[in-house]
Amino acid sequence: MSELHTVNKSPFEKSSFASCLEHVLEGSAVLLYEDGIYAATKGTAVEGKLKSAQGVKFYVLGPDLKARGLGEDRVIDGVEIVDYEAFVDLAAEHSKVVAWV
Amino acid sequence: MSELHTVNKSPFEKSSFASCLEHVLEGSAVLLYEDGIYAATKGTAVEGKLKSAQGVKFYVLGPDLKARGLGEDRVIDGVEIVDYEAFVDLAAEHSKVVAWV
Amino acid sequence: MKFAIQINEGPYQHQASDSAYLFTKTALEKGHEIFRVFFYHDGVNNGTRLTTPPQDDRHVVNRWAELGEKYDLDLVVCVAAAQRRGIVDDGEAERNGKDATNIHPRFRISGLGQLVEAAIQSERLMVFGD
Amino acid sequence: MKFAIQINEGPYQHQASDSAYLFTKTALEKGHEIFRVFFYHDGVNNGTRLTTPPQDDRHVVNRWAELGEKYDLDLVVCVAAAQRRGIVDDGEAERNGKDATNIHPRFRISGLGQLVEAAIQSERLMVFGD
Amino acid sequence: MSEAIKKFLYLNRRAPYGTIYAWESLEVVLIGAAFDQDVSLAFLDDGVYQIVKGQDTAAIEMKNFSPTYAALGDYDVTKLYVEKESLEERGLTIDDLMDLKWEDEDEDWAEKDSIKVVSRFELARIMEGQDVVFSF
Amino acid sequence: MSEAIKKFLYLNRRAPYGTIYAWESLEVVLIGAAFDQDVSLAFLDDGVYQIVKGQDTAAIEMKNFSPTYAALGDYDVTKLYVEKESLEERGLTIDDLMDLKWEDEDEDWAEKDSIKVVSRFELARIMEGQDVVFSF
Repeated sequence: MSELHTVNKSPFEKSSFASCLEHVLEGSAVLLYEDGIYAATKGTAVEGKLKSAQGVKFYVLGPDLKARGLGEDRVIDGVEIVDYEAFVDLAAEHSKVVAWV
Repeated sequence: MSELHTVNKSPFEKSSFASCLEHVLEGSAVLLYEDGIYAATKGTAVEGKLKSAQGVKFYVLGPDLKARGLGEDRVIDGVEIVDYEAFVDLAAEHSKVVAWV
Repeated sequence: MKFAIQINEGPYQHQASDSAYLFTKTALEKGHEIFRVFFYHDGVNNGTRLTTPPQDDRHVVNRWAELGEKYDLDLVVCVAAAQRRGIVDDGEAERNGKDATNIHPRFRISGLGQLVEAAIQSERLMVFGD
Repeated sequence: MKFAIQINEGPYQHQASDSAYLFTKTALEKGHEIFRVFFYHDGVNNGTRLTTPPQDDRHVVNRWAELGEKYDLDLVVCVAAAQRRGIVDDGEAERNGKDATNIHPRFRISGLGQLVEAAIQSERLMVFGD
Repeated sequence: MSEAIKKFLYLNRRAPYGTIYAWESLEVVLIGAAFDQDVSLAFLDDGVYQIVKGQDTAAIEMKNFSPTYAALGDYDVTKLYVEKESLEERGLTIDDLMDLKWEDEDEDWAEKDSIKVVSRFELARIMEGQDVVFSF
Repeated sequence: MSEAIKKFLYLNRRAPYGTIYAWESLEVVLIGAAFDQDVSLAFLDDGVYQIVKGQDTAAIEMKNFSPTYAALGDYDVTKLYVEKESLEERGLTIDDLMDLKWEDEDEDWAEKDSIKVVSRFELARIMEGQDVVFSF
């Protein structure tokens, strides 16, 4: 089973998203939540980072997206929007969770 | 009188140093302290940012540099190493202080 | 599945405790087990009974306590981190000569070994921080 | 010169309170005036009398209190931020039905207007945060 | 007090909800409005996310404080500077922001926009012109 | 307990002193050493600053906790992985770091280096091989 990485900070404010991507292996998953959701939105100056991560599956937490006024239409294609139930499932399904706090 | 800007976070961890430099006007001063001192050290991947700031005077807080094991010889040429007394003087001499927390 | 939860930040200032709460509540509702919730660093501030947030906002501390009551959760506040930050129970008050306590009765103060044990005994460690 | 000091973070977790303390102490020693030290956000946690840091470390709260005593400083903890985080004095305990207080006697709890007034009355506002 | 009026700038550089700074900063602005100073707000970096419209916090069980921005006009806080470059870097336009207005007493209560999009350089100049800058 | 030994990795990504995470993380490592797990520490991003030698905190009046790293070997914590790219980005080399050693009981107490500089990709592989990753 592959790993689940979590990122909860804005890619514009902190380097944790960039650092996570530099250490994620192919076949792993990344969940973006809290201010980390901004990394999953379209048309930003950092959009290319997520798009160029080869073989990595991205998830974004819908409740945090909605709180910040960003609709599902703003999420980069291929990123899956999930709720807390799916967050729990993802944590259970992957072999371990690495928090890039 | 010009402004004093303060930055207390690592330029590798947070974007506050970069944002500060984008808003500093010529003739202003920037004091680097706490983890902000790393922006004042030589040979780093972000060294160019400080060096290319035109007409801006940089200061770095010696006590924070020393705490982190970095000698004065590691500080970029032209950056002035100051103590808390000079920090207070700088705050008093400039027209106001802008904290990039 | 058996989860351990680690929370590194205090209530309100950061979303960490909120996210951890919603994760924990959802996991429990889905039938998973929470071996322990460990409050570390400023996370110890989630364990004070003295908070009074505005009435139209969530009560982070009471919410943890109520979830703890409902599911018999082990809510552990790290003693070393708590001493630095002023979270005190009867034992700590006596040992350190303090004239008051502020721990919420649904939380308990214990050592860092409880975090390590939680990581050993659980199948997944979830860390919520800044 | 007249300074106002604003502190946004609690003790130990961040260096903000340490830096603010050293700045304030140095300014006072140089003959400057500190109009007020205002503790906001998690900064309110600097005002608890219940901390017991390790003996070989600085005592952030007592150090502020001692500096306050020596120079008659106005150490103000924001009431709204304090309520969310569980920093309580006698008045707050009574108003919110709390069975204990934890404010250090050298600090006082007051409103946000005290920060605005400090910015108006002082010549420089110094902000220390995360 | 017979003090001269000071120019206050509130610097908003953080996203909402992930941390409380945005909200508690807004509380200072509301209290500060009673002091009759010359108040401006600057939204730059992730601070521009604070005034994105359509915020709905129900599913994260936090208080949605964004409606408070609409009340600023009633408190005579009418100068909200939003940095153009910060919007662009985040793929946002002015249409993504709340429509914040104030009524100009001197022009028969004409409704005016509170938000003014300015360039990074203009914002730097605005900051230069202040007496006090609040950071949170 | 008859549990299998788990592979624990402590992820150190923060500079010392600006925040307490580095220090309180080290406290977990020391306590955790008593539990007989297979422990590794990773220093990457600003975490590499934690083990820079010559730290002197007297002038900031904080406790210098850096000598504790030298004690890790006595606690059988002997695998300290330092990311090469993180060092390079910060203008640091291995010579800037503390000289951390441990004594190998199986080889007549021969002194060995605890620090091993690894590439970013190697570190990613090391992370992949763990059972539990602690973040602070």
